[in-house]
Amino acid sequence: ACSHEATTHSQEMNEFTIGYQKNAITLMLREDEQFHADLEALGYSVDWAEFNTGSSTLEALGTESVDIANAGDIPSLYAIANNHPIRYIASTESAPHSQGILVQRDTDIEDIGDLEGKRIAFNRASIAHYLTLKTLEKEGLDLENVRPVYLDPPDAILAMERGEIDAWVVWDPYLAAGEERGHEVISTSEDVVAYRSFYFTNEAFLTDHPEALEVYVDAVIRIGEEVEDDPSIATPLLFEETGLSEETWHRILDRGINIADYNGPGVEEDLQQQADDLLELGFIDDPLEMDSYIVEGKELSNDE
Amino acid sequence: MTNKAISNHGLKHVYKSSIAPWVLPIVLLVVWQVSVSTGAMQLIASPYEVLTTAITYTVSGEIFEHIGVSFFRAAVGFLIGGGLGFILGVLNGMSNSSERYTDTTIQMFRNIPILAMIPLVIIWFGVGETAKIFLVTAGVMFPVYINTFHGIRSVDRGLLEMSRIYGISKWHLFTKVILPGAMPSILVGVRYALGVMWVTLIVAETIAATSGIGYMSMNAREFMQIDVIILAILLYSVLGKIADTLAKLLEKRLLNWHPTYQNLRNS
Amino acid sequence: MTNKAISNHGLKHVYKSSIAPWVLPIVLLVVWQVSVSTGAMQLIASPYEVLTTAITYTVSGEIFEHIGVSFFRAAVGFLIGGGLGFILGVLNGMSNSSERYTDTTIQMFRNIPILAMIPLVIIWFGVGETAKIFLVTAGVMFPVYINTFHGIRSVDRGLLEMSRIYGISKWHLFTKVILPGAMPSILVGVRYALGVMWVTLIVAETIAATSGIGYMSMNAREFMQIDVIILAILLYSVLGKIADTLAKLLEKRLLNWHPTYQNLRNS
Amino acid sequence: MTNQQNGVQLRIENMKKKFGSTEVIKGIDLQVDAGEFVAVVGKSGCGKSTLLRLIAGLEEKTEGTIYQNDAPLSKENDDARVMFQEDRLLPWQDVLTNVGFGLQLQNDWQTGAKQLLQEVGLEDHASKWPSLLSGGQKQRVALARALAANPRLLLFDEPLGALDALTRIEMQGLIEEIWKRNQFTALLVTHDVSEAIMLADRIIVISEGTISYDRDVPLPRPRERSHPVFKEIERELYAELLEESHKQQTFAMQS
Amino acid sequence: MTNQQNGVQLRIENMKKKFGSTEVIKGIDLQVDAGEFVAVVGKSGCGKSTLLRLIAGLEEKTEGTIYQNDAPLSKENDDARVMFQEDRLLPWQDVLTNVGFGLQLQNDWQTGAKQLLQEVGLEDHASKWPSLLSGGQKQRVALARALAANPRLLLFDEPLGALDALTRIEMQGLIEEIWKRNQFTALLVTHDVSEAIMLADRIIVISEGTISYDRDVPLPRPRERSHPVFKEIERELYAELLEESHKQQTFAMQS
Ligand SMILES: Nc1ncnc2c1ncn2[C@@H]1O[C@H](COP(=O)(O)OP(=O)(O)OP(=O)(O)O)[C@@H](O)[C@H]1O
Ligand SMILES: Nc1ncnc2c1ncn2[C@@H]1O[C@H](COP(=O)(O)OP(=O)(O)OP(=O)(O)O)[C@@H](O)[C@H]1O
Ligand SMILES: [Mg+2]
Ligand SMILES: [Mg+2]
Repeated sequence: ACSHEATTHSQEMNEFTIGYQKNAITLMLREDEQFHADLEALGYSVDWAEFNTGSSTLEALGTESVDIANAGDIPSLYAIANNHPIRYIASTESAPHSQGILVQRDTDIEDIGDLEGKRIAFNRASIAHYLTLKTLEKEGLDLENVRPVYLDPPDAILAMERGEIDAWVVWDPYLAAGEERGHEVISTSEDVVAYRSFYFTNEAFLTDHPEALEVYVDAVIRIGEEVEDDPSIATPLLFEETGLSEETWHRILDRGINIADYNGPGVEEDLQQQADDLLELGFIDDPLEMDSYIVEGKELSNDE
Repeated sequence: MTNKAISNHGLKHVYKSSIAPWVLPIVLLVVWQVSVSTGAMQLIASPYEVLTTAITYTVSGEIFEHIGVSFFRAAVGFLIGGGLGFILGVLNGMSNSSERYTDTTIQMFRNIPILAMIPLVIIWFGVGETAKIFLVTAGVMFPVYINTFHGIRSVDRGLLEMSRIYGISKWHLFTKVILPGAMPSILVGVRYALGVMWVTLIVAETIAATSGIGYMSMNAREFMQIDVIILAILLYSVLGKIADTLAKLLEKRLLNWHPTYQNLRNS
Repeated sequence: MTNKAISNHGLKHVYKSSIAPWVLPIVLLVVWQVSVSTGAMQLIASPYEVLTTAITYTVSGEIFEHIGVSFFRAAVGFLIGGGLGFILGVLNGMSNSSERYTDTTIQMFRNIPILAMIPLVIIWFGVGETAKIFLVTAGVMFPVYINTFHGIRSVDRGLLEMSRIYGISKWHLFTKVILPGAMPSILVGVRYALGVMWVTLIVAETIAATSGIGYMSMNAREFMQIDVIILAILLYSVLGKIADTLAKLLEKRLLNWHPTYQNLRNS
Repeated sequence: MTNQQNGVQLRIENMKKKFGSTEVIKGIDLQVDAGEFVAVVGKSGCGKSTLLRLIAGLEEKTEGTIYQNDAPLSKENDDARVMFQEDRLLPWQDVLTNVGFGLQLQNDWQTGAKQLLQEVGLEDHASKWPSLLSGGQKQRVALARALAANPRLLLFDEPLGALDALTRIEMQGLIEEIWKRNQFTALLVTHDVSEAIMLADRIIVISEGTISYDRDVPLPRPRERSHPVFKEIERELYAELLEESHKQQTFAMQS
Repeated sequence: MTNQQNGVQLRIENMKKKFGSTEVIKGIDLQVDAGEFVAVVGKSGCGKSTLLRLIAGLEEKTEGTIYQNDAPLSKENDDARVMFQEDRLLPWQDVLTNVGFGLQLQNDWQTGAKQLLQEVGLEDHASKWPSLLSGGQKQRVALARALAANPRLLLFDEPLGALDALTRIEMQGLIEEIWKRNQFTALLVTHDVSEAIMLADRIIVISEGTISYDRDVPLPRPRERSHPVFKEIERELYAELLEESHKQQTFAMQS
């Protein structure tokens, strides 16, 4: 499994692969000259591999097809539960307003309680699944009380337009796209679950190339700050890549958390909480000890 | 021939027809178990683990529910799609002008991946059963169409001429001449379609499904349960083998006039 | 016949062969435009919008990049998969014992959906070009295999007997008897495989791709760009038509001995 | 198999047929009366089958017209049935059904088919696949099919070529009997000169794409091979064929 | 086409062949000398083709043994070539290549194939597809293929059935000439009694699955049809066939 081209190259020619899902930071990073220059100075060059789901990104990372990746928290827990040797190297703060529950534009659903018996779409095994469960739980409901419809976001938005579902639990940019089409947000993940973005590597790459990781994390931090300062530096690129309007992206970037950092103290706590929740929900079979997978910021540089 | 020779011969026959085909699968199974056990193959569940999972799913009855649901979708889609493909193949095979007007269009549709069509299918048919069955229908239609068309077009011209000159009715021309003549090729199409059926079903079962083998397998992928993924793969291959065996039986029945199948029977 | 009659005849021929096939696509196009304009069909981009998108993509050259990348993957996968399918089909078609040992296994593999195999493919081949080409290879292999096998098995037994009794060499038996006899069926397989090639490529291009028609279409799907989705669909169908036309030319060339194709040429 | 219809009358005017650039039929004029039995003789490759196919409407003529009961023939000839030179049996239908094709598989075709199968001596093979028959048996099945059809025009293309001398004579008797009963018009291509004389009212020889010989056979039926006129016509025919053959060879050597 | 090999000697002992439950060959004993030319005559469906196929090793015998040069034959017979009752031309190869099969497509096969094609009078058709030939032309191509092969044992199954009388005589001459030149052993199935007498050293009649008649033809070559012994054998053969036929009919009626 480890004999993939990119990794063998990384030993000889110091080429490695970054797997990414499209968002402001990763797209900016791909175009960033300083990042590439810094790497080159260390003798590295980068290959980019695009993915459209967190699980496929982490699948590739776990099998050492890529060396660095970004994804959400929930898929990473499944990856760990299934023995993928991945490590958390950086994260953002939780961005509670970047995901939530949308309802049809002219519906009489006003709060979570009204969802009883309604058709709710979300992506199975995703953060939205988790959010749905936790949100319902807060109102004393569970999936038995609603009619879940398992849909990937691109399919769900069409189902929403056709009126085949009443509510849709999803994250940005789909949340914003839904709002743009006149659907209403009745609840977000605020006070319900943490919603972080993470940056990952795998065990082998962490051992062999911590210096490259440091360059990477530093660049992610720097670009995050730049975008936070002025989202309009990213919106044209995002528009070009996704076809969503620049205004929509402005809204997304404004309410999102763009600034990442080396893992701080809250990270392990949140992840452990989520892992325990998943165990309780029966989504994973064995308890996870999250601290062994989290690389604290200093550790990364100390390894050198 | 002595009795012993006969029973030897019988044993040999049993070996050839019932054991030989399974030698390779069993070898693969052993290689798989060994390479997982020795760590040569990582991240893959071993046959033993998969077996355990299979037992769990079987005991809980979950596996039968998935198979049942998928089977229903597959069967309905197969009947509609196979039927359409057959009818179109017959029309275009028998009529040049029908071919002229529709073959190009069909060839263009044929090439559109199911996956690319999903957004349009959802817009038109929603996310319910209709959409799923539509996708299977679309997938199954084309192999049956192509092979029916080809089969009909390659019926011996001499026999067609004979049938026309003997003033046989259109109906008999079709049932007694063209259809049996095209049958070997049509059955190849059916055999292929039986495979395609499952292949498109997995795509269909990514849309708002809550059961079915495709759902089981895609869900397992989301949860990264490699043992379940492999279980689903094995299920597909077993179902494939069953479908194939049925198709072969059908061939033997329908083509009993054909020297190829007679000889296979004798040997 | 007067000159006029001749030119009338010529016109009729041009109509039949070059215009008639496009009547249905054009009707569909008009229906599409009308139903979008009148609002009968919602959420779907109109032909006009799709055309605009197509022009943008063409002017920027992006479309050629996507086609080029996909074409490369498709071609390599097709050559490898088609080659393997052909070789296996030949082996199993010609040798009963080879068939006994491998056909069951092949039939079992054939039935595994590409989509279900992705996790294993990533584990074995990573997310680079190898994985993508492997998937196309796997998809293309089976239709070629089945049709080659069937083609070889249905070569006229009388001709095989004749060739054996005349002591023809194995090589000539293959090149002069079996291969040409199986060719009509093999070409059906090739034609079908040319479609399957694109169908599996789109699945392959969901894995870590940044270009290719499949990427273009799946990316558009992620971000609800219906016009791009439809553009990709149209691209697939045009590529399908081209592949099909090539296959037909090949048929005409390779099967010029065949009465079916001679007659088509004359009429 | 009653005699409700009569044989058609045929008139062929200046018929020509080219395959690509080679002209196979080079201008044939021929008139056949209703119910007449005409034998066609000629060297291998001279165009006999092509002539039959033209009359049946299976081949497009290059030039000329065929009138059937004075109506020009276009496309297929509905009144004609052909016993082809090859057997053209459907491999996927049993022998009985193959014969049934002559009866268009209509009404009570089984009875009729069985009877004819018996007359060609193959009643025991009714339920076999054709591929299991011997060469001569196949030919007899095809003959049974043609005779079952009872058409107004029956075209035989070497119907008895694969049969042994005795079976052949039996089958000749059968053809003659059914022809007499049903009074169809018959064209029979044969290589057997005595067969032609035995059966036909009139014999034509085709050579070089034209009719080079045409004579009536004024013998009463049933005919005797030992009849002096029989012998005479036989000699005459052989002489004609031989002469044509020499002409051709000389021509070939000159050209 | 030089005479490097000699014909094989054949000895068939108590051979039987059943298809399913019907016994087609019911016990045949036959000895054929090296280089001998044997004609096989019999009613349609009596088992002539089956006998040839057994000797060629194309059919599994139910009982009995075939010795070839005293070695028992198992599986296919490498020394034998067959001219089948059907033409069995490859539709996807041109006429020349089809004849080339007789020469195993080896060495300078084109030259040999062209020569034989000329000898059967089809040199002009060398590059045609077989499907465009007339029935008799196809048969001659198959004959050319068989004669090109120059084997030690040549089995002809009605080689000239589709040919007109004159072409037939020419082809008989050709067969005889090549047989004399190459001295292979020949078995010829034919329905034409005079053809059998013309060509064979010995004639056997098959009836009811056994050999009912077996006699030498003690005529010098080239033979004359008008020779009294020729006539005598002809009469004798017809009588034999007729008698066998009557016997069968009586038998059939009794059973
Ligand atoms: N494969 C088979 N299965 C069953 N019966 C068969 C098979 N082949 C031949 N027969 C039968 O065996 C008998 C002898 O057949 P064979 O072909 O040897 O006849 P033949 O003497 O060559 O006749 P013909 O002169 O008509 O060619 C026939 O009655 C035929 O129906
Ligand atoms: N479709 C075709 N294309 C080209 N040439 C053809 C075609 N059909 C027949 N011919 C040629 O036309 C000539 C006459 O053929 P036809 O079949 O009429 O001969 P025939 O008199 O029936 O001969 P035979 O007695 O051998 O059956 C032959 O030289 C043949 O090669
Ligand atoms: Mg002919
Ligand atoms: Mg025979």
